[in-house]
Amino acid sequence: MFSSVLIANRGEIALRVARACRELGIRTVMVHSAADDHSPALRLADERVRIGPAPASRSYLYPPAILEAAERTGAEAVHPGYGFLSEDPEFAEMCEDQGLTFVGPPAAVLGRLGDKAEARRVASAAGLPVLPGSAHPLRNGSEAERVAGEVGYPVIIKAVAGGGGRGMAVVRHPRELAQAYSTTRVAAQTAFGDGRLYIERYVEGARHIEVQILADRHGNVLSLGERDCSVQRRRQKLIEETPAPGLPPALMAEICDAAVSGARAIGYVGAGTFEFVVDADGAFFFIEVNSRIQVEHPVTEMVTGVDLVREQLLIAGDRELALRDEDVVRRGVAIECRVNAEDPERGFLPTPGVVEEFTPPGGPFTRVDTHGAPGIRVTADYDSLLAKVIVSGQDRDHAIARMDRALAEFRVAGRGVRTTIGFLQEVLAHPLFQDAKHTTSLVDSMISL
Amino acid sequence: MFSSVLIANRGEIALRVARACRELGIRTVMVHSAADDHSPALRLADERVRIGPAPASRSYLYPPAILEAAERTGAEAVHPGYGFLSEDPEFAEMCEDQGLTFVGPPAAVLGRLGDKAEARRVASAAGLPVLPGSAHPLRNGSEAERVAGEVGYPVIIKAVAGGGGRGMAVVRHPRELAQAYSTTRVAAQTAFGDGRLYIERYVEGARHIEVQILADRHGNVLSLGERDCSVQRRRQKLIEETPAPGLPPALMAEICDAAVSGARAIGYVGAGTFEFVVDADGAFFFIEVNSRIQVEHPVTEMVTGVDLVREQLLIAGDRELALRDEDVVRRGVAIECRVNAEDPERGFLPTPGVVEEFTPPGGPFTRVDTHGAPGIRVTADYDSLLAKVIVSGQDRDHAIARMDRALAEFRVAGRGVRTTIGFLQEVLAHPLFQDAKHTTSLVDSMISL
Amino acid sequence: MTESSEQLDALCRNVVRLLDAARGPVHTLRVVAGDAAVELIWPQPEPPVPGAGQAASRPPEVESASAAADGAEICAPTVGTFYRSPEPGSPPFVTEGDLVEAGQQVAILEAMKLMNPIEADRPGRITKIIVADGDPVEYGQPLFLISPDS
Amino acid sequence: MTESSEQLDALCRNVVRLLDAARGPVHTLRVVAGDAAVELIWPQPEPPVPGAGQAASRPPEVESASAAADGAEICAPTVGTFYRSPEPGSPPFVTEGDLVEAGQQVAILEAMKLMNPIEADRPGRITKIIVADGDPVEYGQPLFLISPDS
Repeated sequence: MFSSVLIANRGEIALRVARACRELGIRTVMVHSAADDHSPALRLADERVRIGPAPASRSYLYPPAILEAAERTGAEAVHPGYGFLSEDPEFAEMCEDQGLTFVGPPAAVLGRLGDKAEARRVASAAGLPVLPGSAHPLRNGSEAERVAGEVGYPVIIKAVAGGGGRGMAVVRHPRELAQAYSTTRVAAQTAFGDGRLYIERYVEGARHIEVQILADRHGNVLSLGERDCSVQRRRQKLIEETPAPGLPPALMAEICDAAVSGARAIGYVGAGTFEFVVDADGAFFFIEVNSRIQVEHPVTEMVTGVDLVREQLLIAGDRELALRDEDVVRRGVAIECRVNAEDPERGFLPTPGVVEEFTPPGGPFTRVDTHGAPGIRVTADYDSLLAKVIVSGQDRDHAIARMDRALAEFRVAGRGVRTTIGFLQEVLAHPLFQDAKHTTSLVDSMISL
Repeated sequence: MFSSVLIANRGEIALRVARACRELGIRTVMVHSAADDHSPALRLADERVRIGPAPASRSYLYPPAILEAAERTGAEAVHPGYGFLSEDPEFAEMCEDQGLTFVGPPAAVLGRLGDKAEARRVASAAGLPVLPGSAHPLRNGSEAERVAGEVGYPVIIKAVAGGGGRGMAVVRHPRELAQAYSTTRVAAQTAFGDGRLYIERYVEGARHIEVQILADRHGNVLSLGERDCSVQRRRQKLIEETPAPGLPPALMAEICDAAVSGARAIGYVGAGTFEFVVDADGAFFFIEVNSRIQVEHPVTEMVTGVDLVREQLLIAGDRELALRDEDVVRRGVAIECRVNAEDPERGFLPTPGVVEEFTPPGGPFTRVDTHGAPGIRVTADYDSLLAKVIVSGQDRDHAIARMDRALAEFRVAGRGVRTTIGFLQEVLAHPLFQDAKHTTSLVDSMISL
Repeated sequence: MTESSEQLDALCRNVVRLLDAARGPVHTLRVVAGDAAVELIWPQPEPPVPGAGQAASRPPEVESASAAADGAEICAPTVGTFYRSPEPGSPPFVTEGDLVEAGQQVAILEAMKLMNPIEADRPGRITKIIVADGDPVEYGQPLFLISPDS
Repeated sequence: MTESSEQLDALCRNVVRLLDAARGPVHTLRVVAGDAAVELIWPQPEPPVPGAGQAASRPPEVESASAAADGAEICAPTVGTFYRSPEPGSPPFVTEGDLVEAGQQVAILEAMKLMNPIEADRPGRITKIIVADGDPVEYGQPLFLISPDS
């Protein structure tokens, strides 16, 4: 087991990882950009290195600076958090080349799963249902039209190098396809440096269900159950919960089993998430794998009592999973709300500024993961996540009431700073959400009203 | 079910009750003294009434002012929290006379359990083991000497009206008895307005074990398991945990069953705690009942997932307990540390002052119950509890490491303000505590070093 | 809370905050809220006196709640209902302009059927009756203004 | 909260921040918010007392990272190791007192075997080399002081 970890991330997840390290007696090194000089998260690190300026491309996304900091501080492992370099196979390889343990799957696994078309093939070969679509990256627009015709409209065009809801377009009519193909191609090339695309049938009115996996280097693979992440705005998750409400437990067990099979087939190692859609008829289809810890991992922690980041670290340290299927006792319902510094009244535009008042909620069965504090500056350089509020309750109604109570307590103020707190409360109060009859289109329908 | 509750308390427990009420959709009224005008806890109330000056005798302990506030605001129930009037049978009766639901046991039960000598008789009659001692209040010093002689030294002299660790004296030699008797008598008369005393054998090197009970008005009585509260300074609890470490689970099950029998025998209603000592040979003895919610209730909540204050409110609203024994699934280990505004280097003297910096810990499996905030004033009028830090972990070692991590994060500063945080960390690191070989004398032995 | 009392609250909270932050002795503190302005002036440092204690230079004390500009206040000793007369229909204990003795009853505060007599704590003239007959009051709420009879 | 009390709140919070930053004793503090203005006056420094500590009465340092009193700073463009010479044993790119052109290389910053040339961003005289050869530096750390040659 390594005795020190460099945390190559920022914000609440850097804090989350630092806490897990401290509890394991592992020394922590945090790297940070100049924009984060005063982040309270840095307090929790044993050592800090300022590696670059505010733009992520020269700090959190710049491997040489991160690796230099690791070498200088004698860090033995690197935890990449989520986003940034967390799923970059080249970065994982550079770490291993330098003798650093990369806290995540092997570079080869990251590479295969990062190619979303390849991930579909792997999943399909492992017996997981996938949506009808292209077996390989599309060669050109006319192949796209042919495949879309075979698959049947609506379809979704996705970037092979994409994921996490970015670089995709839904196409409902054949006449829109050519335009969407070239637009998405340009977008993908710009965002990921890889313009390759693939096509899948698009499921309207779906539920987004994902499965938390833990897999060690000794062949043990464990499911920690599903999460429902159907409350999304433009494919960005706002509210996540577990168990998935209003869906048959037998179906959920089937999806979890599928995820375990998929993880075994690809040789997955670490904490990972298998994403699925469930259509209105209760059929489910594999979408992609997120090869890292997820933003929404705390809901799984709340109902299982398992510390996922701790498990990640132990797995990276070559330990065998101490948990077996029968040890995973799920209890109650957990919900997470993402509080972003965005203005719902102006199209969820990020609102940079200095947070002057910051009083997160407290109390029983309420957890807040945040790097927020009075005086922090929200900058446009990074995503607008300010805090995650997670609650659990004995049943879903109670958990919803508790979340509403917690959000009502949350006080964030600062010139120009707005948050999504009020909007989240509106979603919680929506009859479709309360009755668990919502789909991924709920939020868009609320906004377009 | 009532639709509004007056919270006749202050500090963290007022906040705790207000949160539970909000989650049940119950309107809250908080009463407060002039010293608490600016308490952030008041923000969570729907209505606030300033009932008196700083001294509790004219505010939180003054029934006419509280009942006037209830009448004025149309409150339908009163939650007394812990301390203050929470176990006062007369106050409970005044509430009921005014048509208010008292959230607690019936006045008659409070009366019988408040008489600690009577509580011993009831428990003994219900088949619970009690320590050898006086069957009735002592008539005078010479009866005290006779009973002590029969019981065998060391003995402990206790106030009939006492409880919670106050109004008692340990006597190790017969020659000290007369003096201790008269001193304690005066102390009891002063503190409780009732100088009656009783004697019990004193158990050296004991563990303090208590059992959380829930009982409804329909005859259902439920145990939520034991708590170990052996880390005490002068009989004031500092650290509590569950399950009791290093004691046989079968013994704990036996104690829990005994508590349930006792609760049934007395006709207990609400949330209550049966206190026991366990001696070095593993024999257990009933000590007393705390007829209210306890400061340390969160550790039970963490391992069972049951919201005890919510259950209290539902029981007071005449609901039948929805939980059955088989629903109580205990998972992991939970520990609570009480962070007091006291100076361990000056005999744990309270340190009044203004708290300027107040940053409680956060993160996974970490809960902080506190009314603290930057700017609050700690006054000498009330107890010095500033915050309760509660963590859970998959096992005890992990829970201890997590608590140490959490305490290390906690930042409290202000001119003259000191806290017990550092001392709590010393206890956590003590070999006897780590090996669960500690007894109620651990802290005193650490201090006298 | 009403808007103006909220404003007052904010004002006073901020004055306290400023004084706290100012630490040592301050000579002048001005705060204006309309379009903002703060002025803090500290006294010229005294030539240091070796060994002199610091106690004399304590920060200024905020005035207590019971002393108003135009006299003193008589405040509610508990929460209750304010009555100006011994019983309904009978004449009030006092009216504005009356001279009272120290210890003279000026009102009743009723809480849970307990009738608490309110007495003037000093001799003087009742210049204002702040609360209306039958109104509920909280602890510490000003009931009367009383001025020395000059 | 009303807007004006919110404003007041912000105002005073900033005053507190200023006072914190000011550290030692301040004589006068003025803040106006409409179109902004801050004035902080420290007392005249006492004639220095031999042996007395300096820390308490030091005026606050608010130097920006890139502008120093006696010229400009050349700062590290990334984290790395600072080298004054192209290779061990060879003469340094520059020494104190040298005149440099804009764009002239003055040092190397090595990060993970990548040799980043450090160049002067303006013409001038190297008045100070702040970091020793072979020292690790963080992003933004000042490496050289450079002054216009006058």
